[in-house]
Amino acid sequence: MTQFRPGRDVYVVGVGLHAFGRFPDQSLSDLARDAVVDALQDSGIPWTAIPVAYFGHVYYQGMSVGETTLAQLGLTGVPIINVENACSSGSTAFWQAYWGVTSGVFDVALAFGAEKVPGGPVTVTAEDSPARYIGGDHMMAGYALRMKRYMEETGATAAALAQVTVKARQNAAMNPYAHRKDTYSVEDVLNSRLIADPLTLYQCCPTSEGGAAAVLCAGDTLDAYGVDRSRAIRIAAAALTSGNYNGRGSDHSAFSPYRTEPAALQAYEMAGIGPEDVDLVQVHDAATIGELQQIEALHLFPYGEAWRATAEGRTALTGDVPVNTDGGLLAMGHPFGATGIRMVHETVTQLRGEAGPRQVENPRVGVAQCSGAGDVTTVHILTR
Amino acid sequence: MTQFRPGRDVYVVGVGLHAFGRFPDQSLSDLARDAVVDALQDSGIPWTAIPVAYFGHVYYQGMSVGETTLAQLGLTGVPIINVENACSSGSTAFWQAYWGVTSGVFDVALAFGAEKVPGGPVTVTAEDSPARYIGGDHMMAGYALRMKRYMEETGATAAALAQVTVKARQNAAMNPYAHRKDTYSVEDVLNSRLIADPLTLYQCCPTSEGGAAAVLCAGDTLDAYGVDRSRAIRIAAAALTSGNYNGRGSDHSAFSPYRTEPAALQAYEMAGIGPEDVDLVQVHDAATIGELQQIEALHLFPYGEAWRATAEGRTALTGDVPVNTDGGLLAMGHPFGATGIRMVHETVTQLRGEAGPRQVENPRVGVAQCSGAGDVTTVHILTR
Amino acid sequence: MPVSVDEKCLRLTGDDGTSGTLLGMRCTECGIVVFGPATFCQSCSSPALEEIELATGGVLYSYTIVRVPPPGWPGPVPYVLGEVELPEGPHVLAEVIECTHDALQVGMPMTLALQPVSMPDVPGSERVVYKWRPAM
Amino acid sequence: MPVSVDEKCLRLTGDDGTSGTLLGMRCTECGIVVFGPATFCQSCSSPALEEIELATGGVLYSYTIVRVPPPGWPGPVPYVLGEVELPEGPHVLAEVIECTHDALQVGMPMTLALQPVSMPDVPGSERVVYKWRPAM
Ligand SMILES: [Zn+2]
Ligand SMILES: [Zn+2]
Repeated sequence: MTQFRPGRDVYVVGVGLHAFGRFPDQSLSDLARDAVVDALQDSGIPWTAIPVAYFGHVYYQGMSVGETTLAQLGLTGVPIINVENACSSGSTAFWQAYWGVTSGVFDVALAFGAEKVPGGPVTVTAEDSPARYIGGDHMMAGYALRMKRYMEETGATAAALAQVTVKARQNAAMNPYAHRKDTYSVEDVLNSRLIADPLTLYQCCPTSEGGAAAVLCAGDTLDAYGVDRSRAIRIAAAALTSGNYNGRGSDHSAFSPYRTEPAALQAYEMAGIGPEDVDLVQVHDAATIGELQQIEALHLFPYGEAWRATAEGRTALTGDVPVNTDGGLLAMGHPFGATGIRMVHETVTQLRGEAGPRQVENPRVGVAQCSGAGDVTTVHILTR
Repeated sequence: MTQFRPGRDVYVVGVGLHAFGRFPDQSLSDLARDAVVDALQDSGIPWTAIPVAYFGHVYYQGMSVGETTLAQLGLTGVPIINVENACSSGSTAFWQAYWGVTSGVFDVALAFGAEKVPGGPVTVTAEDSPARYIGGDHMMAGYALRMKRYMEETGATAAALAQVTVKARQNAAMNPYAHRKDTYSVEDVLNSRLIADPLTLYQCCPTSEGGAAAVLCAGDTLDAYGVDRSRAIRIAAAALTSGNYNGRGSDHSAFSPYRTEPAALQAYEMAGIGPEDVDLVQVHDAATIGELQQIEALHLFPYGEAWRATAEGRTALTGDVPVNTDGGLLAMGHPFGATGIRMVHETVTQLRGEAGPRQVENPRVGVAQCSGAGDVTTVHILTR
Repeated sequence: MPVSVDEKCLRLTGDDGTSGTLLGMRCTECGIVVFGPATFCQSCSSPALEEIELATGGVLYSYTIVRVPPPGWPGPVPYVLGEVELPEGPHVLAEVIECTHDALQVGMPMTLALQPVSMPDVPGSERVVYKWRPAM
Repeated sequence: MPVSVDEKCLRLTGDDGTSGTLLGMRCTECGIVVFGPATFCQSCSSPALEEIELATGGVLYSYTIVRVPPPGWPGPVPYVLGEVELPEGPHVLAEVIECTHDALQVGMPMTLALQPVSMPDVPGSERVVYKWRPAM
């Protein structure tokens, strides 16, 4: 396992969001800029003091969108780097910002991301790929394959899977930034139209647009930047992995669950904690099955038991392991560049105790996990 | 000016290229992979020992192309980050790899890039941009505006500008990796068809495909990795800037020359040298005028004098400041993700004394400079 | 002459596009097998790979009935997508044809089937595509 | 009603699409002016910006005759592209119309001209576009 060398403590000192949803009159830059302005204001650090920025996004919307976006705040000349790592693009920007600050290259960094995902099934290969003939490049069909197999192996019920959506919508109903705020019953979820059996529409995340941003600051420079220490949240771990050969399914890695384990183990080791210390979690629930498999891969529940824990309410806001407290991808949607930083936003908001009606009781440790095509996984652990 | 903190010495210990040209039967991944295999072999460090990789490319060809590419070498699980910074995408990957190693996060890093640029005029905005109505988003038209103004202000002759291409083709004729190897006279260049007056076809870089890779290693771990020190080339400076407000042309920054100056000044300061110490240079000659303005912005010649220096042969292989010794963008073409690392490849090859018939006499200091939309500039200084 | 959808994954063995073999690579260092082309071993990064012909059948690891197809899908809707585990290890994803939806079951034996597929309105786009069908 | 190609750059002042004003933003802290919309000053990052109407003319900073147009260009080929420096400082890039190629000169005075432009075969795509023409 790759061993990186963390240096200084690093804190998230500001977070910002542009609402998630559909915004035909706003450009990708508009979404990103609004989130950045929000995060800078939250941090109290002005744009002119930011020495570097990382921007996560996937689809081509012109070159150097990060630069074009931040030029609107003033041309300060700092390095701006656009990063892409599929569904983990936003969290990759955050990871990169963390390592730049902990290693001492910069004292402060901005990570932000945005996306305008077009409607319809999401694919990951190029248009001229043989995959067009084969019919296998279909993100939700991939989740359906995982779901069918999981139900077969574990005895998970359709109702337990649907409960993931029911919970997500309940949480989102208390989140003004969410794309989908209406709540559903288990029956509503199961009776929504089939996308790829056994996955129904309400078990798939909507295609959405949105922006998110976070400002990071080295612990030993918090005072120099006038940061309010009581609202600064420490980054205890930042892990990013690509695919490991695991003896099964490597040929169709998009459909192979539990790729998250190596990143999770790295992150727990780096933070010096275990899964039993985790108070709340944001995971990659692009489909209901995703949430169940990710919380198992994070070792929060044993293999094959997450569906039962969900049915028992243990992952609800009032449960012992609240999962996707802001509504997750299932209710927020999944603008690839923004999602990973949106998870950081929610984790920070909860750890600060500022989550209002959806506040989890006195959390101290939060985990944010993203997965993406190319077997990218990020796991970040934040602590109060 | 942003002050970063370099730490350990970092060396380029391996470089590799896929030939530049047109390769309809090879995918983006194929081009990238071949360059990586070449660079790893050159370095003597196996893929299984590489702890991180940065991949530069611009156009969307599926998600996580860096991961997909390197998966072919074995699934080692390391972080792989795709970066985009327009024409500076490759050099941004290199910059990021440098800062990761110098700061001690990793001992070794792989930077690579590739691109398949479609034919026809290159634009930088999204398809639904108002720019489509206005007609100003056209990279070569931008260069033509700069060229017209430069000729007006400095008295530069058309023949001196054409000489930039003549020299590029002479150098490329000695470079097996070049896209265009046939040589031209000044008359040939001036008589080729007009693209955007006064810019003729042979004064514009071709649209090309290609791949490039470099392996970086910390100075204090060269022996641990079994690196041949006699072929290791030190990275003396790595600068990356976005736009600075300069009081002129900020509204149309793509057309504003001399954006390179802040990055150049940062790089000279970091390396502890001045322009007078530079033995050879690779600059962003997407059009002939680009080379002239970049070598002036690098302070290698006073403003308005690069055209005369070129006419006098001072930038030729046998001149006092050889520029674009491998043929530059004008003869190599410009696969955005590869170009910046291709420049590192040439600089390293020259500093090693391995450039064969195009070898510059005993060079000790080389500079590689890229510019891109969004006013991105990178300047890297390598020394023997 | 029929053309394979991907010559490095599917080698046609006759002239009529109805017979062929899935191709894989086996690592002579560690023994693992992958479906399709490879230059280095996915598990140990060794370049010591040899091309092998894969089994013509396997068992259904999972399946789904796709009701909303991906962009560019040239076939019928809905279609069944099946992930089949080959005896050599690799999983191969492809359309399942000639099946009754209700009769599909995880674990059932599947056998290779080849079919020509064309992109609508694209002359010369016909390719022979590998698919699965329930074994007799 | 005619529609501006970009309402934050060009405000139409009549009902027939023939009159309008280029818009800019002036920083009340440092005084610099930019063409088009801005929330923060490009020079000093101050949010204290005020919208201003820009001059209706300027001088030709540079120009080119574009013989190979960019993708989607809806106008004639070749066309002249001019970069005009306004008295307030910003440079504004646009097509130069009603000019003789040989008479173009860096430094010549230019004046704003508005023209309707439609994308071929796109109903409802007509926009009023700002252009330059040589001043009388
Ligand atoms: Zn092996
Ligand atoms: Zn100002």
